[in-house]
Amino acid sequence: MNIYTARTGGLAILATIIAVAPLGFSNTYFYDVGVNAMFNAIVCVGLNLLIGYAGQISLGHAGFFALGAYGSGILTTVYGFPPIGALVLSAAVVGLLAFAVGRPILKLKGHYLAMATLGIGIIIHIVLKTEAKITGGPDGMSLDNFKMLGFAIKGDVMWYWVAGIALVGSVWLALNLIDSPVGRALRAVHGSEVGAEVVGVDTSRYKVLVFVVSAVFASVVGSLFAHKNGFITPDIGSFFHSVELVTMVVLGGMASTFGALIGAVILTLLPQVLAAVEQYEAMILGAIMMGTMIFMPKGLLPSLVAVLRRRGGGR
Amino acid sequence: MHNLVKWGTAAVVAVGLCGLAGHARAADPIRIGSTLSVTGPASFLGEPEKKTLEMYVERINKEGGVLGRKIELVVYDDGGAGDKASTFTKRLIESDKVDILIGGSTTAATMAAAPLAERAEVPFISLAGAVVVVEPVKKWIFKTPHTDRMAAEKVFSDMKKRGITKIGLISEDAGFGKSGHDQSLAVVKNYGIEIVADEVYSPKDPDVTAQLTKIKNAGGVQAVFNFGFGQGPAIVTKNFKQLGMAVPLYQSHGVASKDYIRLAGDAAEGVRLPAAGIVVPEQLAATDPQKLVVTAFKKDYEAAFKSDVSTFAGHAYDALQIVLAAIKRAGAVDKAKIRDEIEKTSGYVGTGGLVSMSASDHMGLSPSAFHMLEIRKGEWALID
Amino acid sequence: MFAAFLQYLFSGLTSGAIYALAGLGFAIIYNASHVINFAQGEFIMIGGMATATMVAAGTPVPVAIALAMAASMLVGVALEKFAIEPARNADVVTIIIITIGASIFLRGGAQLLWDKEFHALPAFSGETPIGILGATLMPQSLWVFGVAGLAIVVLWWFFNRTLFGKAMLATSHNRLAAQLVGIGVKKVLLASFALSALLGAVGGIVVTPITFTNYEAGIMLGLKGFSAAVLGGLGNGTGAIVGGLIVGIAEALASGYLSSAYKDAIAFLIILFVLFFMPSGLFGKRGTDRV
Amino acid sequence: MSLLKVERLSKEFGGIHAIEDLTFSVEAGDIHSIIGPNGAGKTTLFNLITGVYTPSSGRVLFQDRVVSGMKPYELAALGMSRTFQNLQIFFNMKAIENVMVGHHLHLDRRFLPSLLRLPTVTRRDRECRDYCAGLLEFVGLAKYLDADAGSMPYGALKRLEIARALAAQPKMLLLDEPAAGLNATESREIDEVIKRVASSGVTVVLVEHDMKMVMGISDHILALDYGRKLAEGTPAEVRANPEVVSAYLGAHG
Repeated sequence: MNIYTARTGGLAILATIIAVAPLGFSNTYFYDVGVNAMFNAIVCVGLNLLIGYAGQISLGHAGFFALGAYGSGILTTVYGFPPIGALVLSAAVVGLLAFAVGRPILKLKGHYLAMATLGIGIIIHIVLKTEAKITGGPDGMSLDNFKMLGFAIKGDVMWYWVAGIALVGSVWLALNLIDSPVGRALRAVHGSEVGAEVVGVDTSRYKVLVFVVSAVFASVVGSLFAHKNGFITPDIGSFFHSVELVTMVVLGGMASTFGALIGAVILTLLPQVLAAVEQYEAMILGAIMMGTMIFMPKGLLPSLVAVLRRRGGGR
Repeated sequence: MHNLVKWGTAAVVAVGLCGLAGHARAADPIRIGSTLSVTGPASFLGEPEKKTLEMYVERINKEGGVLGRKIELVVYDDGGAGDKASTFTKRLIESDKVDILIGGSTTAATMAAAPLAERAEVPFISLAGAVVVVEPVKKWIFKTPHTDRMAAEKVFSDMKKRGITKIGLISEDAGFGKSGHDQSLAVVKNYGIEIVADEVYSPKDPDVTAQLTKIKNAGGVQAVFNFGFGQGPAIVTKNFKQLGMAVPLYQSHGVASKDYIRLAGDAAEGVRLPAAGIVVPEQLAATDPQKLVVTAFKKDYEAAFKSDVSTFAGHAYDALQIVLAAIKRAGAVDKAKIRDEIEKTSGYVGTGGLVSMSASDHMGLSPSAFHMLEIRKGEWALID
Repeated sequence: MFAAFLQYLFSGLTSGAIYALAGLGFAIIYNASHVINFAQGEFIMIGGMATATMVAAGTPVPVAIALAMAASMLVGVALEKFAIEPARNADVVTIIIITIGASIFLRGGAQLLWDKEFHALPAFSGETPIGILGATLMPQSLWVFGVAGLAIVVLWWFFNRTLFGKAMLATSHNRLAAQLVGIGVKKVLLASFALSALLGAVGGIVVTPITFTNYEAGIMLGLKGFSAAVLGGLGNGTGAIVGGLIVGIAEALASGYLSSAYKDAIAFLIILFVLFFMPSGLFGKRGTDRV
Repeated sequence: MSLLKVERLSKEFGGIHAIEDLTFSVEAGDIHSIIGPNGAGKTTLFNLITGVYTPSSGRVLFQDRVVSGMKPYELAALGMSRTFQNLQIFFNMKAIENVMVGHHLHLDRRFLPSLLRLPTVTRRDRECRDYCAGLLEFVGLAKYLDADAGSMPYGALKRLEIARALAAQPKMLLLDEPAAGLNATESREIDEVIKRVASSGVTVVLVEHDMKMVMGISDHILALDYGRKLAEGTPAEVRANPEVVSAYLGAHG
C-alpha cells in the first residue's frame, strides 16, 4: 500500500462522496445536516493533529471554536468588519491566544493537560456568557450572511458546497502536514518525547505549533458556522461541545485523518437518527460510545483497516 | 485501502440517509412541529411542555381533530442548545413539512429558530420568556409566556407598595436568570428602586451564602429579588434563611410550582413571587374569567401525570389553543391565513391570562396576567 | 468584616467538602488502575437520587441509604466488569471516552428510571443554623465535613494497614509485579470501582439535603471532583480533599471579594496557575522520567 | 583533540549522588566505553551529557563549548546523538519514518511549505527517504523498511535506534547498552555495526555490559563505581586494574 496513492485516492473519494451525496438529499434540511457534519469534520481533522498525531489531549477546543464564532460576530456587527477580515483576524487572535497559553500548559502530561485545557475552555465559556454587553450573553447574538467580493453565501445548499470545498482543502492540508518533516516530528512527539529530542526535535515548539494549528482550524470553522447559522449562543463553547469534539476524533480513529472525519460525520448524524427514540437517546448514545471503544479501542477506521488487512492476508 | 475507504464511507452515508429519510408522508393530518428542551438544564420547561402538547393533541384527535383532520405532533429535543434548535427547526420545516411551529422552550432556542420560521413563512409560537422574542415584532413569530420584564415589573410594584427603595438582586448566570436580570435593571428605575447589590450564581452551585452575605452587607438592603429557576432559587431561599436575613425575599415566576416549596421547605415561608392564575385556581375570585380555564387544565394535567402543574405547561396549552382556534377561524390549513388569524386572537382566556394580539403586539398578554403570591404554611396565598 | 470573611469561608468549606468527596472517588480508582473515571459524578447522583426517591416513597431512611449504597456499588462493579476491564490495555483517551459514554448512559438510565425533577432529602440533624462569630453554618455541612474526614481516615487505614489495601496500592505502582507476587489484579480493579462507587453514593446522600439532586447532578460534581483530584495530585486522597477545599474556598472568596460572575473562572485560573508550577498537582508524585 | 570533556560533574537525586565529581574526556574518532556494575551511574552520565538531566554541579564541554544545561535537541544540532537502554522508539510510526525523524535537522522544517507540500519539501523528503533506506540497510534492517515499528522484534528495534541516531549525522554517538537483551548472533552484528560507524569517522561513546564486546572494540575505557571514576585507560590497562577486578568480583561474584 503506497502512501501517495492512499492520499490522492482518499481525497478523490472524499470529493466524490461530497459531490454525490446531495443526490440523496430531498430538501435543505439534509444540506444543513451535511454542512454541520462537514464543519465538525474540519474541526476534528485539525484536532486530530493534536490528539491523534501529537498525542496531546485537549478538552477545551470548543472554546477556540466559540472564540472564532464570536470574533466574527462581534467584529462584523459591532465594528463593521468585512466577514473575511473578521474571520482572519479572529483566527489570528485565537492563534496568538493558543500560542500564549500553549507554552506553559503543554508541559503538562495526560490528565493534567486534560484539566488545564478544560479549564481554559471553561474560562472562555464563562467570559462569553458574562460579557453580555458585547456577546449578548446566554441569549446569543445574530450575524449577517457571509459576504465577499459583493457575493453572499446564503442558504444551506450554497453553504454545503463551501463546506465541502473547505473540508477537502483541510484534509489535503492535514495529509500534507502529516507526511512532511514537521508532521513526522509531531508523530515522534507522540511516540517518545525524549527519543525525538535527542535527534534534534524541539518537542515543546512542535507541541505548541500543533496546538495553535488545531485552534486555528477550530476558530475558522467557528467563524463560518456563525455566519451559516446566523445566530450563536455561548453554549457552542461549552465543556460538552469540547468533549463531543474529542469523542468524534477518538471514536473515528486517532491518528487517522479520514477516521476523525468519519467520527465527526457519524456523531453529527447520530442525534438526528436517534431523535426518533428521543427518550432513549442518551442511553443509546452512551452505549454506542462505550461499545465502540471497548471493541475497537483504536477507533472505527483503524480497527476496520486492521481487520480487513488480516483478512486480506497481511497486505 | 481505496475500497475500504469508499465502502466504509458509503455505508456511513447510507446509514445516515436511511435514518434521516425514514418519515412516511401521509397527506392528511395537520402537522405541528416542536423543538423543546426536554433534556438539559431547561428540561423542567421542556418536559411539562411536551407532556401537555402530547396530552391535548391526543385528546383532540380522539374528538375528531380540527376541520375534520387529525393533528400530528412532531417533537424534537434540542437540549436547550441554539444550534440544535436551528437544525431541528429546519428538519421540522423541510422534512416533516409542519404547518405550524410551537416551541423553543428557551430564548436561545427560539432566537436560533426564529429566522428559519421567518424565511420559510411558518407561523411560530414560542414558549420562551424574554421580550426579544416579540420586540421588535417579527411577522411570523408569536409567544405565549409572560415576559421576564412583566415579572420584574410586578415584583417592583409590589415592593413599591411596601415602601421598599433599596434592594439586592441575585440571579442565575444562565439564560432565564440573565435575561431577567437585564430586564430588571432596565425597568427598576421606573419604580424609584435602587439595586445596591447585584450578584450571580451558577445553576449548579451547592451554596450561595457568599453572594448573599455580600448583599446582606451592602448597606440599606430592604429586600432581595432572585431571578432563576431549577434548584438554584431553592438553595438561595435556604441560604437566605440560614444567614438570618430579615428582609423580604422575592422570587420570579420561574419557581411558581409546588416543587419549589417542596425543595425549599420551611425556608420558603413568606417568600413572594409573581405567578399566573394557574398556580392557584381555587383561590381566584369566582368572577375571574381565568378561573374555569385554569381549574380544568390543572385537573387534566395532574390527573394525567401525577405531578404538580407548572406555569410552563400552561404556556404550551395556551399556544396550542391559540393555534387551534386560529386554524378553525382560518377554515383551512394555510400558513399565511393561520398567521393572520393568530395575530387577530382577541379575548382568549388562557392559563397565563387574557390574550389579545395585534400587529404590534405578538404576545398580547395584559399586565394583569400576573398575580402576586406569598407562601404561607407551605401553601400559595394570593395577595394581589 | 471578619464575620463576612468567616461566612465566605464557611460557604467555601461547604462547597469544598462536597467537591472533595467527589474528588476522593477519582483518587481511589486512579490509585488502583490509573483510570480517570468520568462517570464518578454519576455514582454520586445515583446515591442521592435512589435515597431521595425511596424516602419519598416511604422507605425508612436507613433502609433507603443502605439500598442506595448497594445499588451504586452494583453499578460501579458492572461498569468495571463490562466496560473498563475489556479495554484495560487501551489508550488513556480511549478509556476517558468509555467513562464519558458510561456517564451519558447512566444519566439516560436515571432519567428513565426516575424522572427529571429535583429531589430533596431532609437534613440529618435539622435545619437550625449554627452561629459562629457572626457567621452561620448548617448542621448538614458538618455532616459533609465529618463524612469527608472519616472517609480519608478509613481510606488511609485501608491502604496502609490492610493487606488488600496494600495490594491495591501495589497494583497501581506496578501491575505486572503485583501479578507476579500473586495479587489478583482483576479483583483489585473491581474492588476499587466498588469502593469508589460506595464512597460516591455516601457523598451523594450527605450532600443531597444541601444541594438537592436530579438526574444531571453528576455532571457538575464530576467536573469539580476531577478538578479537585487533579489540583491535589492524582491518586492522592489527601490531595483530593485539599484540592476540593481550595476550589470551594476560592470560589466563595472570589464571589465575596471579586466577582460572583467570574468565581468559577477564578477557581480554574488558580488551578492552572498551580499546575504551571507544580505539573503534578499539590501532592502528586514528582519524579524524573526514567529513560 | 578532545571532542567531549566532562569536568567535575555531579548529579544528586534527593541526597544520593548518582554521579560524583567525575572528570574525563573523549578523543575524536575513538570508541570510548563506559563500564561499571549496575547502578554505577552510567545511564545517568549519558543523560547528563545529552541534556536529558541538568547537572547539580560541574560542566560538560562539547567541541570546547560548554553545553551543560542545554536541551537535548540543541545538543543534537551540535552533533550529539544517542540511543537508549529502554527503547525510545516511535512505535506509532514505520521503521523508515523512525529513521527519517532522525534526519529532521537536515530537512526543510518550515511550516508553511510543509503544509502546502511545496515541491522543494517533497523533493528533499524523497532524498531523505532514500538516504534513510540506506541507513536501514547499513544496520541490517533493509527488510523492515515499511514495517510498523510496533511489529518489529526487540533486536531489530535496538538497531533501528542506531539507524535513527545515525540519520542525525552526529559527530558523536552515544550508545546505551546496544547489546543488552540480544543473543550472541545479534550481539556480533551490533558489534560489526559499531565498528563500521566508528570507521566512518563518528566518535562512539558506549555503555555496555558485554565485556567481550567492550574489550574487543574499545580504544579507551572508563570504569565507574557508585558514580565515581574507578579506573581509566586502554582495555589492557583497565583489565589489569585491581580495583576494577574487585568491584566486578564484588558486584557479580
